[in-house]
Amino acid sequence: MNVLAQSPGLLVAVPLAGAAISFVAGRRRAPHVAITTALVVLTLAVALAVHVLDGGPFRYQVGGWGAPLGIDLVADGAAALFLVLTAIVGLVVTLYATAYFRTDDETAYGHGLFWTLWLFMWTSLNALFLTGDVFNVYVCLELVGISAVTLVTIGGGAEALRAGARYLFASMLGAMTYLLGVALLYAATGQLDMDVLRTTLVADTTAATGLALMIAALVLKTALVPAHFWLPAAHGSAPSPVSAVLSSLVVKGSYFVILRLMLDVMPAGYLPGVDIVLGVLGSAAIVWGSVQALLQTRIKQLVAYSTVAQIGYLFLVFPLARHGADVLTLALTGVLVHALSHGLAKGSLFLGAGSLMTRFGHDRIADMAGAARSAPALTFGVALAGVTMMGLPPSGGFGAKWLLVSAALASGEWWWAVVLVIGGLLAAAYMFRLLSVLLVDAPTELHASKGDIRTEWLPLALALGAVLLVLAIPLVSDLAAASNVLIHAGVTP
Amino acid sequence: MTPVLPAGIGSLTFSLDETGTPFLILFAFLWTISGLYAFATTPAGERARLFAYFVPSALGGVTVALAGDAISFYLCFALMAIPAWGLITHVGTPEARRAGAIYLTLTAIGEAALLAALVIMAVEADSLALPVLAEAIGTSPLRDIAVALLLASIGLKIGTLPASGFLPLSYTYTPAGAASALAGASAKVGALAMLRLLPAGVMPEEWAYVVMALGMATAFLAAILGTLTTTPRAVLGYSSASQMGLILVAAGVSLTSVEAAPLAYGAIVAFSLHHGLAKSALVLGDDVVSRLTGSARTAALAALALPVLALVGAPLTSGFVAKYALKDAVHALHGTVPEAVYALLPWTAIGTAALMLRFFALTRERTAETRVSSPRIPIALWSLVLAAVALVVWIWPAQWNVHAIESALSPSSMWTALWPGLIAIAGWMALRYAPRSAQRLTGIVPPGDVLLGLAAAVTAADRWLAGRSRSRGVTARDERADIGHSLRAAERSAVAWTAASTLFVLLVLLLVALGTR
Amino acid sequence: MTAWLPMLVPAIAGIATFALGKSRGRARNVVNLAAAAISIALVARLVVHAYNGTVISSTIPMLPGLGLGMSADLLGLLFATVATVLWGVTLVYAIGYMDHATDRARFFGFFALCIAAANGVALADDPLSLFIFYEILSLTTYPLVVHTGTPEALAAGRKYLFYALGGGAALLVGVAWLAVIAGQTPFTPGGALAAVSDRTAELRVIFALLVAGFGVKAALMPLHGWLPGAMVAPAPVSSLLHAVAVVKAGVFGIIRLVNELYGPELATSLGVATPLAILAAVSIIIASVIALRQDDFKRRLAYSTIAQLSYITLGTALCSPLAAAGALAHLAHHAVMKITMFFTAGSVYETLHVKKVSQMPGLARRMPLTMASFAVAAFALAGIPPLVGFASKWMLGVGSAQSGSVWALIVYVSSGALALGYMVPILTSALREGDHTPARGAESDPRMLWPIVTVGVLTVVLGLTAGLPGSPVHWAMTAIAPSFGGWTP
Amino acid sequence: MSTYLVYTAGGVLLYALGTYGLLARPHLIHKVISANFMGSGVFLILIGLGNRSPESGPDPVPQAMVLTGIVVTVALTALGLAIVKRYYTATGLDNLDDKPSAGGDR
Repeated sequence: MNVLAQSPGLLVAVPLAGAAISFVAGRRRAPHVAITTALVVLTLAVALAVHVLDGGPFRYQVGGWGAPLGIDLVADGAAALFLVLTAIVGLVVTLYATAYFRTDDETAYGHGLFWTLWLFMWTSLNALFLTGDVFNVYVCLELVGISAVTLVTIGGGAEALRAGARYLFASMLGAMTYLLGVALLYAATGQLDMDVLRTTLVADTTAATGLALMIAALVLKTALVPAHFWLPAAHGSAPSPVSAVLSSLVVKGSYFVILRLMLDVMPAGYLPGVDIVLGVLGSAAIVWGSVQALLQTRIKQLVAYSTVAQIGYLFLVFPLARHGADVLTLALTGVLVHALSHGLAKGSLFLGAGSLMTRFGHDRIADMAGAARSAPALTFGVALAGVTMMGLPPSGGFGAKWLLVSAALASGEWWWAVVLVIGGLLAAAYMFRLLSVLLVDAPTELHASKGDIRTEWLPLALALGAVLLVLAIPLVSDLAAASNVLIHAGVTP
Repeated sequence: MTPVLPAGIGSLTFSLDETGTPFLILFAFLWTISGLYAFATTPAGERARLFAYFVPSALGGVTVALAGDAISFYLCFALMAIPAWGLITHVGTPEARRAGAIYLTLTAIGEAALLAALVIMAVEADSLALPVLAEAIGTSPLRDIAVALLLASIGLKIGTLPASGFLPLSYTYTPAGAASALAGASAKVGALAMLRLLPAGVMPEEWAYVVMALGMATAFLAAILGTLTTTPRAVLGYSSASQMGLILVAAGVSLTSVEAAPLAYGAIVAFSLHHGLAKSALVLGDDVVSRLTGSARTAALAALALPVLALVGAPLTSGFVAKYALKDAVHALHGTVPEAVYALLPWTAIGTAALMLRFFALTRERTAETRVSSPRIPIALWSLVLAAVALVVWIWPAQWNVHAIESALSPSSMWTALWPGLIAIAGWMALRYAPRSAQRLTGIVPPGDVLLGLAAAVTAADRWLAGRSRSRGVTARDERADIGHSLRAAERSAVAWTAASTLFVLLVLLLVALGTR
Repeated sequence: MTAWLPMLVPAIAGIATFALGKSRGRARNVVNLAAAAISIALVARLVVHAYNGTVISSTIPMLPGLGLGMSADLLGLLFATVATVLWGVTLVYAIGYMDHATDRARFFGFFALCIAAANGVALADDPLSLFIFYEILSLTTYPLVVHTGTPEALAAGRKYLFYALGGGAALLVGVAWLAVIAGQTPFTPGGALAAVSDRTAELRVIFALLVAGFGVKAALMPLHGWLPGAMVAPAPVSSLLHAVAVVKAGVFGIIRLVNELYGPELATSLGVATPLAILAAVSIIIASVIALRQDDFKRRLAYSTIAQLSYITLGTALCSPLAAAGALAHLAHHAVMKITMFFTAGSVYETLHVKKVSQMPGLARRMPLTMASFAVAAFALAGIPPLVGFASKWMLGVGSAQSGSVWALIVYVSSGALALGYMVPILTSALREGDHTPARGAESDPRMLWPIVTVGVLTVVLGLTAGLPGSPVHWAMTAIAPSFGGWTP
Repeated sequence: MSTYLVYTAGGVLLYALGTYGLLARPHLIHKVISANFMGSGVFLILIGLGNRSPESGPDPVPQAMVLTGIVVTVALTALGLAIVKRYYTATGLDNLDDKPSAGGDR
């Protein structure tokens, strides 16, 4: 049990150590270091989840210092879910990357850095999910941002650099806005710890301004429409394993902070109207992102815009949270399931897109006919991921959609349900635009030799995970009940 | 299970009763003779195809007289009527196909109406047995709709206005043997349906009057259309429609009066037997004549006079007896309409006579066709039918004809039978000296009259609809492309750095403004 | 667990088919045929239980407060029986039909998955479970519709998805809403919503949503647009899916909805049944009229399917016991008739490349057994006694008249007339002398011929035995009776 | 108290200036430096906060925050400059708007 209680600290320390070791281990041994690290982290994440399920949320003091100068980590059910998701996707991406970044490919600039940067980003992400302090959120966000921008530009093409630059400036804009918010919040309250803030926060213009700035900055980091401008280019031009991590995990990091600030830290109605604005923007994201995905002609752009759309769902929890404990429980469980299913499915899609691009040697959707014949498992993976994107049963996406629709209907604000339904249909439209090309029979076996068993089956594995998630909804439900949001809302005794 | 449920094969009952017997004999005789005739006159290569339709049709056409419950009646009715489509379209010409299409349409509607009526009657009677059905519907709240459906179905079967073109269309293009069966037997199933299904003496008088008026109108109008049509077979078709109009008058009588119903039923049976045999003889005769030359042809033409006279209703023929029975039945009713009908009845004979003259003339004009097969068998079969026409009046049940035969010999009835024929002949003569424009009138009515126009209208509407939906599809595609283009442009400007980051700053301000309200 | 098996066995067969891959054709055939045989035996066992009054059911937890449940009642088993038995027949046919086709593993794999989904729909115990299998059915059908990969097939597939997923979305909202106000509502004869029957406005909206969802697969106008296009799929797909499994899942949903979710009484008192009936009636007439215009053989059959499906919807919506039973019986009867016709269409295409009615002259002589089977089915469809179609049509008609809806009766008989109008020309076209005449009696591959003859004979046999216990007619009445408490046929 | 206000006012001014530069100036180096302006603005506010209540002594937390923030900003700036340089090498452009590069005269 003692080891389990140490898991938060280890979840940060182990990938950090891995990053350092991979840097010195050299290009050839780095992948092995990364795989080992990933396995350990997955074990730790599962251990933490088990611990939370057993004993509820707990705090962990790094180095035993304690707040305010020390760093406190907070592990609750929601954090455990994101950590497990990160670990699963991280493991699969690591395995995939061993095939994608071939060690014998000496020409590729910066590929050797991938392992270190990736493990470092993983460290920062884990820290972000666990941190209990609004300033540490800033630090973690920036560490994630720096490693993410670097990873985007790792391929070194003009397009990637341009996207990286945009990503970096957006990241800077967000960071500074967030930091200003923290400064104002501290000026008003003298507190940084979220738990303390939750109990001490009173109506105050400066504090409210600070929190509004923080939310806005996090919205930018999460790429909610209309602040999505940096995402399609960055996720679309990064190397595929990087895109997978960015889309399925990184945006969830900043989102998780919004979730905690909005539903846990701030008392109900603290920033009046902001919850509605977030819901409206989420709806706009669903529609606009899906429509743009439908219009894309390149595969990774399509997947990236799909992320823009799918992020929108996550924000529907905020307007729904105003309608009492039952609706909140449904909606929160819904967004958590959605975050998980989207994380798995989007990881699968980006990895799958990468494999398709390797096979075909280009990224034009229109010219990808025949994939179903030459790479059936890959196509099947894309199809399964699509199923969960559309929210069709039986898949995690369906569970999420069901819970959110139920929450919307139970709240009486049925229009959110309409948005959800439209989003599902639009997702079907863009996914089948892709699938219908892959399914076309075309005599193209040209690049079949480039197929590696890892690049074909790993996307399918993630997609299968997204589908089978529907069976794990009771478990997710239990972890949601062990989240601080629901405990503090009085739902969980 | 309730008795109205179909228990598959178990629910089909067949039995022979008093009403069915004359019809069974008539149908069996006509279908057999016609079948043999068709077999003899059809080239060997086409036989299989013709008989693929003829056999089921005959099967239905004969067993319908035995059907004892709603379902078997419907089955036989359908079995006879539907395959007849193949007989009509057998020659495969465009006209024949069109005739077939119209036939099938009307038949299908008739079947539908019959089925609906049967269902309602079965529900009301909680039984499937035919006698129970007709009785039960009389007292049911759904009586009117059921009777209307029945009349619609029967009316279509027997070519009542406005479907007077139905029968000419069914005979004109059909091979002679099959046409004989259709002309002689098929329409008589409608008569059988009247006896089996129409409730006796329960309907308000107005119903009877409307039906009788419709029957009379058909009798006259079909005669006029028939004299103006083009082929001997079409003339016979319109003649059938005209005669069936008279049967409908009898049906009208039976609807309203319990007392007159037996008389009306007698008339219906008499008319069916008489007309079935005579019309079959005419159809076959026309075909036989076209196969002969020289003196044989003249002899055949002379023999045709027998059924012609029977149809006109000359004394001592079956037609005379049938008309007599009809008059009796109408006479049993009192009121303006029945009396008017009674007064008008003899005048229908003028139409019949005119039709027969026209038929005779057209048949005589027909050029002999060279056929491979020897006409010996057709002549023999035809003779059998002729014999039946001549003898039927002497062998059918006495109670129907004793009266008629006695009175046939009186001078007044002789006169009654003769004057319409004389008027028709006089008219015919007059027409020979009439101006050419009047003469040209003959031949203006194609077999099928208004039904052809209706069919053409449907085809045109169909084409128009198809054209419209095609053009709609093209514009929709263009619009979609335009929308896609503008959406892409909108996203391009939304993600341009300065615009996008400004948008973000506005969002920040919005959240702050909201949060600090 | 037993209640899950009719769904699981085909699903496992499907996965095994994928696993066997492209090359092991014989093993694939064996697996599929064996699975069909096992499924038939399983369903038969459940039928025996259900007839003896034991309804086997089982539920596993899934969403908070809601489970995934299967229940082998007579109503569901009727559909499951139809789907499973005809799957067996179709497999034989498909093995013959797809002899030279590519991607057979994919084809047979999804085929089995579709049957699994259809059986899931049939035996689902509550709206949520039904919805889940309904959506799986949509998805597993898509690869079959686009199987040929031609642009035409892809366009049809797109259209199919657009409709299916749109309907699914409506269904999702409806089912979720129902769960929100009523919680878990297992199907109960006579209605499961008594506790919330006072929330009339919401229940009306939910009914409309559910009908919109089921209406897509039931091809209720104006939601029918996908069906004619989806006929580009290979013939076995059209046969089984578009005559049996997919479309029947839609009407079956409506049957469950009216009889066992809302219940006839509530559906009538809410005033939602009559609009549904009118919609169905309009569909019947319009689809039949359009069918008259089609020269393409399969399209004509497709529009006929649309009309016939609305028979079932109309019968159900009348909320009268005999009509409802007739509707259920027609579900089975129509499946048998229509599969015969689609088999024929596939056979003549595969053997002679005949796609249009106008190309058929000579077929009767060339393929006499095939066309004779077709003729029997065609007349059955038009409702000629004593064939199978007549029995259910008569029930529907009598039910209409008994419930005082003479208009519905008129619709039924008119549609019968129209059915004659579009079926008879096919037969006469085939009977005409024509191009195909010379090769007299050269039938199709026996693996295609004998399934056709089998189902053709079935249309006669089921018609003749309609009055016996265990016939679809009898079965349907037994299954429907509890929904109209106290009604004894 | 007034010192605090001065710091805050100066910080906000710097922040606004930086925001304008980051949003509106096309040249990439301009943007990097503007972002630094923003950071400096926030640090100024935080430093002011440390001395808000002189009687209880300086608050160590804002100072810790500023130190950490500077480290982060330096890292961001370094990364930004590296990317801008590589971007310029790869495309010959110094802005994101696809305008021709202004070249050495800046």
